[in-house]
Amino acid sequence: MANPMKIRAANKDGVTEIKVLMNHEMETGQRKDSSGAVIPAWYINEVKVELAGKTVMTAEWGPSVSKNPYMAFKVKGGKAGDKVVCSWTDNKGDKRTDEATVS
Amino acid sequence: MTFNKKTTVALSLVAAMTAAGTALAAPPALPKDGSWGPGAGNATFDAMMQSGFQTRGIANVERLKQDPTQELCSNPVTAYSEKNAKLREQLQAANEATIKYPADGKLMGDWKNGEKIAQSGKGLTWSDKAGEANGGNCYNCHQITKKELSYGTIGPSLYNYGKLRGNSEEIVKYTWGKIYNAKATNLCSLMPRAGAMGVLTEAQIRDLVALLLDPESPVNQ
Amino acid sequence: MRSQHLKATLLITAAAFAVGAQAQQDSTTAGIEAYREALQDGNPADLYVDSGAEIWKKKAGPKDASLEKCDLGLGPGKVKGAYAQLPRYFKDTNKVQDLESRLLTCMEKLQGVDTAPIIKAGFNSPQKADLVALSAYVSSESKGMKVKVSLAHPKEKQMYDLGRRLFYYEAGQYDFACATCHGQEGKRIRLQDLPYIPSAEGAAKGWTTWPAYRVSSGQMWSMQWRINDCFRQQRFPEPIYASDVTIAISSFMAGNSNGAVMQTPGIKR
Amino acid sequence: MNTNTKRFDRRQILKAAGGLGIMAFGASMSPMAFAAWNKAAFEAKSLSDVYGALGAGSPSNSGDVQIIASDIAENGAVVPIQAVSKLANTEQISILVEKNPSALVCLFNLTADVLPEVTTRIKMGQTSNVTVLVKAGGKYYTATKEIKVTLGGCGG
Repeated sequence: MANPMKIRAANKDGVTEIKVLMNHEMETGQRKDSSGAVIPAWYINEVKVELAGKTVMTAEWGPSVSKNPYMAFKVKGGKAGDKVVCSWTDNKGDKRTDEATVS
Repeated sequence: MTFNKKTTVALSLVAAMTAAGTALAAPPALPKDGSWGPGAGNATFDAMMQSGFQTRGIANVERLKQDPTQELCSNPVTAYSEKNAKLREQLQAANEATIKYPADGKLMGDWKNGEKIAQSGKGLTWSDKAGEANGGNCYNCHQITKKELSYGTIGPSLYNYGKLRGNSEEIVKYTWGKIYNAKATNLCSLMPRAGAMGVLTEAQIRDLVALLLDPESPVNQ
Repeated sequence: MRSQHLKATLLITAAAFAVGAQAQQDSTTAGIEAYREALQDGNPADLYVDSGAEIWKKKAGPKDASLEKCDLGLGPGKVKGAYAQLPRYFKDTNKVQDLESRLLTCMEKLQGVDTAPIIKAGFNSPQKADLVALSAYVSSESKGMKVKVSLAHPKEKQMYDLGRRLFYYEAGQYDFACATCHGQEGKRIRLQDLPYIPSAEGAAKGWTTWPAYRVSSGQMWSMQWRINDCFRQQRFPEPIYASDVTIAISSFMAGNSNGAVMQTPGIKR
Repeated sequence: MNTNTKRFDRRQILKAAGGLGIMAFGASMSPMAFAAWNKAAFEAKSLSDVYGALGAGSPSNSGDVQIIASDIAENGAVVPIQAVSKLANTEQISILVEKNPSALVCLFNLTADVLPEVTTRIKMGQTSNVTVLVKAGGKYYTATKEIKVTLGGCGG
């Protein structure tokens, strides 16, 4: 099972800054293990972020996003107490959803 | 050296921005007599070393045994003390005696190969395998070609090494000797004794000499 | 604030370029500084801090107990500020211990865990993973606090002195000691600055930023892991996990760093 | 997110990827109702193939697109990038690395409430041009910056 994300969200002057750290190997499929076998690609390919019940951002990723991905962006609106929900799926179909409260 | 100073200035500027740096208290000074403090005498220290390390892969515990050069250079207080002047002379001569020149008299090889050896930091760790070629680790400490930005500064820059010195027989021999056993000219040099300790083969040293002295080498361009 | 600072650093980079050819070295340095600065935002070590906090509270071992009553030097269960005062002398074990050796003691005493297999296991093994996460967590609870490592107890001073002697101990086919790379001011290996560990500022650069997430390997490294890999690159045999060798070198670094502010867990190349 | 835009995108993908379009649809069946993962774009090798797969045509360079990143990365495994657009109606921001095996790294679809700037971390196999591709008001714009990837550390 996938490990939890770390989501931080803070509202300042009417703008909510959302920062998400995800737990994921983001294996490129280009590397070989010590026996010379190719390590299969394994990466988050779809991401969705909701703020106060509304989807604000979706993303599509390839294997060149760094291991333990990080993304940060800002949304107009939102307020302290609003819920931020972030979900991802990876190319193996594994999923993870976590939430945080805007401070 | 000017460029070190410059680097330091740039770094301290950034450091000053990063943190309001307050001066820290100076750490306890080393005893002036070359001892290590009452609790760190030979018996205690040796016992700690023996119980604290284990053989892993090719890195066996035998490696902890010091030769006389290592022993002398492991004490920053006594390494250069007056009373060890004679010992230093003897050890330097002993190191000089280790330098072997190739039987065929050929001291210069292929600089392109030399560049690869200079780039490689591999060799002799517990994650390396016996029998694999070791790297020269040269860029870790030296600037060599202009193109490689990722170089260390523990040793002097070798850029234009040959251009500045030419490649007379004397210079070629000196360079070979320096790579083979740097402690023959500077006893407590930080540079490994690549030939004397069996880190690099004759063929590899030949290629490194070429990297430094071949007029075609990017070092001299 | 971070991004403000990043922009300022990037400006410095641009300025360094503007000066022209003189400054290839300076621009490399400034570029690397800007890179390191950009890394600080969103440290994946935080993921390990969270999982370490969970492990701290989780019941485990034959005694089915958590580590919540573990005494890291400030009393049972007191985590806040504990890391900034380690290594230290512990009466119950009559030893100077660093964080990880102390955690092993707590696992033995509170949870009844046999720690011998943990000591033997590699750093990438699941047995070590808990200790790495715990060290991320415990160190995070000292972030922003000043290093306050006592050398007052004779055993603490002895550990410091042994560590200093080890720091200068040259051996192996490369004649390397810790001091080979960390014994001078203002040097670097490849592009990495080498802190001069015998000085307070230099020691603090290392000590206050580990444990750290390493972007090159995508791994969280504890201080023990950091030290282990230093000795690997020194071409030494392997230091045994939590042995006095490792605690001595930590005591030397920590003792030199007194007064510096902990920035743990860090993020590194 | 504007559904019209989405549908438009998908048609473009189908056109660009031909028979591969079916696979793109496969991904869209995900129960979480994400945007369909654009397989053709992520598998494209060159910048122009990525542009084709995204329906971006030949985007023009714009001073209103910015890449905030250091000139040198100490390690290619993690290169922090901030992509900023000053263009009105920015709806999508993508990051591409010319010399990676597949150029497209990531693509963000932004709703109208999101400020047009994203920060993330990418992998770079070697020194390369990094391009930020912005879709604004249905048109595509780019900015490009070279980032040097150095070899750090002392190991082999």
